[in-house]
Amino acid sequence: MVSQLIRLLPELILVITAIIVILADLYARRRTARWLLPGVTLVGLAASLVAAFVQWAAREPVAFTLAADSFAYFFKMVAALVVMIVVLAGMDYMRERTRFLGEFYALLLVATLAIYVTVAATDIIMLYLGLETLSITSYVLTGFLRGDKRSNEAAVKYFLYGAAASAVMLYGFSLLYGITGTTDLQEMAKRLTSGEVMGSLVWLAWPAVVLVTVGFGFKASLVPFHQWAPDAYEGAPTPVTMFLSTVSKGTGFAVMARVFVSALPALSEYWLSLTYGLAILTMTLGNLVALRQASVKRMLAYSSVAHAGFILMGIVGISAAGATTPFSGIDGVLMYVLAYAITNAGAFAVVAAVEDGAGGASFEHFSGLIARSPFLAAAMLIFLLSLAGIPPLAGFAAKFFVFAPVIRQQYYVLAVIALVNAVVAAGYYLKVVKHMFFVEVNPNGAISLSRGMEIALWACIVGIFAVGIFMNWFAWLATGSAAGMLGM
Amino acid sequence: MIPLSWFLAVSAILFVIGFFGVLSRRNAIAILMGIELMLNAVNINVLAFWRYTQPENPAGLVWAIIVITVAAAEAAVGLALFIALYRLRTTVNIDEVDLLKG
Amino acid sequence: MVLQAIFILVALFTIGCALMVVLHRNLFISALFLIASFFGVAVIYVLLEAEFIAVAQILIYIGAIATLIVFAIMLSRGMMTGRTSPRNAQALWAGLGSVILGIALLYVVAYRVQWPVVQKDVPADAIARLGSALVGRYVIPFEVASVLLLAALIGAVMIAREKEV
Amino acid sequence: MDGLLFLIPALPFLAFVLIVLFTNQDQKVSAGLTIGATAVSWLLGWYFAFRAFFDPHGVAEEPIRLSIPWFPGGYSIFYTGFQVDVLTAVMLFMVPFLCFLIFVYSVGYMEGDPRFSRFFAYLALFATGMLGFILADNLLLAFIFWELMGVCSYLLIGFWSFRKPGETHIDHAQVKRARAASIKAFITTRVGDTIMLAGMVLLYAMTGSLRWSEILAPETLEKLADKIVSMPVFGVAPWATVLAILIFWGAIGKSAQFPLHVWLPDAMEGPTPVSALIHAATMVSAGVYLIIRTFPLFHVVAEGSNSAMWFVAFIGTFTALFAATIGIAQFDIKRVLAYSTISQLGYMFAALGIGAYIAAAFHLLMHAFFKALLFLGSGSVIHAMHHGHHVSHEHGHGHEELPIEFNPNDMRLMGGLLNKMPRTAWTFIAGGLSLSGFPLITAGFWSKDEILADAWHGGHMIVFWTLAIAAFVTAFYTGRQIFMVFFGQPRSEAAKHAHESPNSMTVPLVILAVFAIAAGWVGIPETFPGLGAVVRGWFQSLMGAQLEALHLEHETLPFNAAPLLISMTMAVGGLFVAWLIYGRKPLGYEDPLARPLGGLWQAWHNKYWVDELYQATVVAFAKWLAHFLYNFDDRWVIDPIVDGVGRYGRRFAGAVRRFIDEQIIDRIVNGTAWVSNVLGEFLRQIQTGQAQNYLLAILITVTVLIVLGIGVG
Amino acid sequence: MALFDQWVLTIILFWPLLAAIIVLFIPQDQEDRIRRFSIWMSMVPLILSTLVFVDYGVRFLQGTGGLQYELQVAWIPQLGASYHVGADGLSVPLIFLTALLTTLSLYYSARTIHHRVKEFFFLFLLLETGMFGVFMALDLVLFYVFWEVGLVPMFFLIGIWGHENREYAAIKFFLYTLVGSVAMLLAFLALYFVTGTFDIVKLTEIKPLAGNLWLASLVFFGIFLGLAIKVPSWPFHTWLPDAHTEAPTAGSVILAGILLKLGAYGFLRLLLGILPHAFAYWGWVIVGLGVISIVYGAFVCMAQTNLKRLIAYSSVSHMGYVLLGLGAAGVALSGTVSFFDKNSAALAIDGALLQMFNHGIITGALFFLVGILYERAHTFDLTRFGGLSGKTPYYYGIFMVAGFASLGLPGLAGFWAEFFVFRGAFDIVRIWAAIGVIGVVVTAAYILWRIVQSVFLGEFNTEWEGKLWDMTGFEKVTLWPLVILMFAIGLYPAPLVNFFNRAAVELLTQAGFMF
Repeated sequence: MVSQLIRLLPELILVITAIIVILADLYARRRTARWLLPGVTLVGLAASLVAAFVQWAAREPVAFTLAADSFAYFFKMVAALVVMIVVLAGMDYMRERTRFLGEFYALLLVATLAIYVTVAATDIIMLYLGLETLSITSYVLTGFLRGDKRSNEAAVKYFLYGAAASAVMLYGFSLLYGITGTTDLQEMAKRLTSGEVMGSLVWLAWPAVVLVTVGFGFKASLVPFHQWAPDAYEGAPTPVTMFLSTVSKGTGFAVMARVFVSALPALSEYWLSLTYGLAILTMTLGNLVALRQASVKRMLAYSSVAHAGFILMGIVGISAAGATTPFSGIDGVLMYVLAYAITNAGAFAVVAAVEDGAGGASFEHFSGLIARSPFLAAAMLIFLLSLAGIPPLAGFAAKFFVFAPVIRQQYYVLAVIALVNAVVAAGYYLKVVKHMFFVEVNPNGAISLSRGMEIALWACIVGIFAVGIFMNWFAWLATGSAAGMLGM
Repeated sequence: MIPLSWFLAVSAILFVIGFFGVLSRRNAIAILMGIELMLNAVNINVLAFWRYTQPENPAGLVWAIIVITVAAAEAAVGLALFIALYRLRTTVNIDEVDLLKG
Repeated sequence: MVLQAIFILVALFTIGCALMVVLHRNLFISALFLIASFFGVAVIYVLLEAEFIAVAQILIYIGAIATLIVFAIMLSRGMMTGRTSPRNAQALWAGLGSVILGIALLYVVAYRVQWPVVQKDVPADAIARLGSALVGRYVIPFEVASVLLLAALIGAVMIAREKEV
Repeated sequence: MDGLLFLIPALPFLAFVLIVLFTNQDQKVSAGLTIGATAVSWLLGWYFAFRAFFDPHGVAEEPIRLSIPWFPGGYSIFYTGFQVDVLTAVMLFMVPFLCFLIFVYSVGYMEGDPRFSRFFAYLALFATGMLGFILADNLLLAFIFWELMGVCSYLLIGFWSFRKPGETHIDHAQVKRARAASIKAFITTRVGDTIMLAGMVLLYAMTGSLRWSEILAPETLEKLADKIVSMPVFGVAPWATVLAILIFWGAIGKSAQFPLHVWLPDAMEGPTPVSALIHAATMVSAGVYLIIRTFPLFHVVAEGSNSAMWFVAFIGTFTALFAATIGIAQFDIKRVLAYSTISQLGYMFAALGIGAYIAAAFHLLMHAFFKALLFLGSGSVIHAMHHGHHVSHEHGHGHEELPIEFNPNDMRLMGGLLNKMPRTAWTFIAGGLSLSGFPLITAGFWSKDEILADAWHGGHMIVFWTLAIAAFVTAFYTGRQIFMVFFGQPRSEAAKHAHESPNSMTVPLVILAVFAIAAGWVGIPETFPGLGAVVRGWFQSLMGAQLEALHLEHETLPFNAAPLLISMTMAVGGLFVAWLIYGRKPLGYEDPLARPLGGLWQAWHNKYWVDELYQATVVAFAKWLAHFLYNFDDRWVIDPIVDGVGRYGRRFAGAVRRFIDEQIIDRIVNGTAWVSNVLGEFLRQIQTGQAQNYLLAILITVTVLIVLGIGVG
Repeated sequence: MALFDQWVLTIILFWPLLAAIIVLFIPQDQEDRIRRFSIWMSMVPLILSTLVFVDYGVRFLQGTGGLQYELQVAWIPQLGASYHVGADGLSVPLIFLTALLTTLSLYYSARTIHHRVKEFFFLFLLLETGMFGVFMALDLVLFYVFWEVGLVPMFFLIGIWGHENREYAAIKFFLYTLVGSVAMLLAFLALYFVTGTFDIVKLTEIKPLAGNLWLASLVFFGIFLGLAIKVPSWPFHTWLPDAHTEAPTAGSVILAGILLKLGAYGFLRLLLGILPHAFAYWGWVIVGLGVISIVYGAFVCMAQTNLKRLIAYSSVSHMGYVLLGLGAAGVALSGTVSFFDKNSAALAIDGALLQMFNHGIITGALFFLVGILYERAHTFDLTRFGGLSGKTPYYYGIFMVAGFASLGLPGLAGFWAEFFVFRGAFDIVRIWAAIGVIGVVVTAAYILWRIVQSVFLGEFNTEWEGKLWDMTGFEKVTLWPLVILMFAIGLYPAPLVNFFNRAAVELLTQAGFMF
């Protein structure tokens, strides 16, 4: 029992930290709270990250509907890391816009906790609850700037969309429950593969997969379930956007991978064709719309939709045979989520800084950024190049690991479509680069950065280079994590 | 004994009605009601499966409880958001809320 | 047979109320129909021998959620009675789609599939089992649910608070 | 001593480098360097040449060699170096000597030119090219020097293609002509060279070597003659023929044979010593030399339509007559000579084409002497005319009314120069007689007669008669030139005020005149009655040694009076007719033949409109193609797409500016740009901001998928 | 010596990167320091690469050839990808060329770039590392990494310091190249799944996919696309005129001098080395595209009025020779033609390699020269010049040398490449080679007609009176090394041909070519 609780240490730390934050908010003075709250949050996240890291290699049996596998710990680490960046980058942003800092950090911690339990869930009930917890805290975070029409509108839309989508997903889950008679994912896989539940129940498999995918697709913002995302990303406070577009989205993929791969391998024919189609749709449509955006923030939102398509390639390319070897597909998802999360977090952090410094996030606000803040421009450049998949940055490692399984499965059509999309994406990233570097403006109006933002950006940059250059280490981590999920 | 499929049919109809409400009502609160209907439909499903396939396993019951709990939390947050919306715009008609688009 | 007849009546009642929920112009009346519909669902739970859930349904849904909704309707007065149409522009398409989806689901769920039904009684200690599950296997979800409720509470309060930045 | 072989081309090159790098500012030193270096080369050259003359068989069998490894090619090593055999020796006798004379002459001719030093640098480089070319022991090295000559000719022909401040002796029109001429020369010869390059690389591929000694070895040639290649359009032929013809194209370009002859007359725009150099000692001779050198390759398939020989013969013969007729109707003193060069070169090729190896070599040599003489002489005349023009201006006689524009080269403005500049005149006449083949005494007679005799003897009657007619025409236009320039009355102030050129110019003339007359005597055939016994066909036996070394049969022709008489008649007759028309009565500014001959005269005068034809076909086509492709590249393919994007953008999005300005990126997707835009815009517009619209998308997706799934499953 | 052997390439490779990073720390306003520092730092790889060149030559004479200076350090062991560098006769001269042109470009730019100096030198040094990397990498992933690393700095060089249309050109350049490189990446992955390794040396030994022509062709064309765009071969060339025209002088020099070579180098290292069968099978495609590029590029040059654009198109034409040579070798490998000389394939590759090297020198020089003119006149419009030969004789002289070298005049570097290419190609693909020969003539025509006649001859445009001065000291210093190289190679190509020939023969032997 105790040993199992230790497995839950990362989660426990988060809960405790959240409580401390609320208490500190009650008792600390306003001035102290400004640094104390994010400080405590950071410490808690860091501790949680360490706890997750230490236990990464655990091969514990499933308990309390939670898996203590390396797959889950991988996502927990990514989540902790990115949320730390979010906190660092968003400290000043939030401080200037709201006085409910205690609530903000507490909710952020709860959202992180939700991610923790979701990615580890091995039971549909836990899974659903985790996702809903994440969603509900996210609604609040999105609408956190209660005086801001846009923030509120974003939250309302997000809420309505999310609630409906999760209801649809839940209906799908109930069908799965009906088919298999169990809520446990492992058990489900067993019953499906052993042929216990064949016959006319097969009729339900496809509707169930489709309905379930709606919920996952909503979280991962896959086309055509993506439409909430750009609006929510634009309206939400930028730190929250960072959170939503990175780890929250990543959670969608984690859940999808776990449900599909560990629970429904027998139905792979259904979900493979579904994800194949969604991957193409997602990357293509996401890119096409991103191409036509006038706001960098919104462009990044759409680009994040497009990236979801790329991540999906990892799932499409899943090969059950080679989960312990690199390029199993799942490790591609992991690599991509990691790389994409730190990169996009960085990119949105820059957007936040520019919003603060220049008063907006349209392309014009980025014009001549190199003169106004060389560091910001350089950082953004690195992020954009990483998003475009240029080596030796993280984005390249990520693309490498999702293209590979697709090639291995000989889905050449998908590969070529992805290729074209990668280039189209580079096209609109370059548009930002063009504005930042090629457009000459008078250099007054320099943008100053807070310490927290600087640290956050440096963390992203270092992370991006680290993932890109020491790809071996991260690939090892990802491959090991992927193997962990399949219980190997 | 009532056939299982009857329950499922009721559930399906309820689900679709709820979905229709979500899609067609202008008022945000009405939409929320639609969502609640959908969740109820799910619960009927879950409990029907529980009853007809494995009444000895309490998972279905747990599920139903959790869903109800989540629904409550969702309703609380949602209604709070709607109230804030109303305060900011004096409307809760969702099709009038489209600052963010394109 | 009696059970079946009761079921049909309850089902029709529930569905009818649900329809009224989504169709009625007056939001307040919609809310009342919602309560009625919830009640019908609770009866269905009873028919499924899940009395505990039925009670929970009545307590939480009718006692809490529906009340909340009514409060919200009161707070956002003026929207209560529809001077304008309660339905949006896409209602027709939504209806059409819903009907098709409903037919498809019914076709599969209630017609196509032969459900492997086990003839078992609900064990007498069902509630006890539920209780031990909630502190055993499902302890974590249980805890998380409480965290969720807390978080939702904090969030809802924060957002719905009267003006104060 | 053999090791010094490389010095022959290296010395002038050294002079070139020194002038360019160091002595550019000092005209005297520069000229001295060039002339000194050439003089040493000349002496060295003669040393080797005479070694060969004294031991023809030994040198022909075992050429004097200097060879080093050059570079690896695949699995073999390419060696390169210089060699002297009898043929080289003959050239070595002529080339540096002529170069030397021409360079000395240039000192006087180019005096006062602001780019005097550079001129000598180019001359030195030119000498390098030619000397290296004749000494090279392989085709590749020869080709390099060959192209070097091409560049030098480009530089020298275009020497007056721009003016330095203060340069007054050249006018704008001349600058323009020089510029066009130099480029034309380079590009036209480049056409030939490129074809030759193709032949060369093929030859290399076929034989694995490019050394003369290896590619011309009988067993190699046998192999080439036996191997058959089938080509589109041209059909089937032995490799030897194909290679020979390809290489021959190089000679066609360099030696200005039809149809690549157009550059040579224009090349007269260069300073006259350059013309002499190009026409006599170097460039054009190089082409003939190349074919003489590779003669075994041509000869190995000697008979039938598969032979390259008939092609050579045909081009040569045709050009000989073709160019000669044009020569009749030219007024520019140098152009007449230019066409005569083309014509004479045609003679040589005709000779080669009928297998008259020795005759061709002989004529090459003789032609070099008398053509150098003629050009230098004409240069002297032009120099004098120019001078006379100035003098007449200075003395106030300048405002004479001429029916034609003044041009120091124009023979219509000359006349009566015999008295003004006797040394020039007499030497020129000596050269002219040699060119027209004045019987018995002139060098030209012996060499030309040799060719005609060979043709007669070999039974090539068409060749014979064509050449004979050409000989007549040659004599005629030479006579015309002599009478127009030196006899009669001066027809302009400039001619009146002309006087003799300085010694540095006339001394070379005199020396050359001696050669132009006497050099031919070395080749009087052994069988020639009387004289033959004295000389005993020295030249023939010398070259015979070379032929033997190449394993080609060499027979001494029996004496035959018929061709001899015909040749004599043609020469004398031509001169006589020229006298009848041009010498007997005073001339006006219009040619006496222009009216009677009418259209024919126009055709000759306008060079058969070949230039115009090329302009209208090849050049125009190339330009059209260039523009077509350019438009295709830059305008028709890419721009229309962009335009299309713009147009449809206006129509569909109404955001024209944004479309054109910011959608640069879309160009990458070229064809799909439009689609992606419209689609993107559409997708952007379905992002209505209405959450319920978004949710409807879920409903539709789910419904469609499930219904489809049910339908399928 | 062992230390030298192992580390020299790595030092050359990362030295510029190190320098670039240090440049970042020099304050922005100390422009002179940045300039001097960069130039001096770039001397180190130049000296080392010269040393390597000489050392490799010595080894060559001693009879050791093949890959030298190898260093392999595990990088992504689970994928069989490693940091594996090495150099052979193919790459040693190209590494030297890279170092040389970079140093010259930096030197030239020190006097001509006055705007955003720090960024310029930073990017340029970064670019150098990228280029070195491609020539040294013996691992596909590493290769790809450096391939892309070179892309970004060039994008900025064009986009920031370019001319009027720079943004368009920069983005076009970037996206075009990206299409190709991603396609290449996919092909690399496909190779990996067949063989389980990314190591080029191993792959060269394995020669995967020999039995599966369909997949081999797919892989082949994936890589081919990336390389052909970079080379660039017709019809993938349309980015080039824009990029070259708009780039700053030093950028054009590097672009034409080195970046295009990356593609050609890849043809040998990757396609011929790893996929000899597919290379042989599709050799005729390469030949065809090469010949079209030659002729097409040359004709398009004739119609240009923009001097720089003309030189740019001439690159298309000249790189066509490279393709012709390589393709001919491929056709020879395929065994579908039976008549050729055994040396021809090697000679064709020699020619292609020589063309790569020589084109780097010659076109580099030409772009410098065009840049020098632009510095004074601020226009590339040919028609506005004339008579410069009298005004700027020194400039004219150097330009003539470069021009003649470009049109393949014997005695200058360019000739050898043409000679070898045609020597090889004429024996193998006669008809194509014969068509390609047209390009030689047209080249002469456009160099003389379009450039020399318009710019140097004729009437001097008085518009420029007093505005055009002859070459100054630093410009001469920039160009003389290149001119000397043109002459040196032109007169005595043996050292270079030795390297190339050895490498070509080794490649062909590895590819299974029977001699």
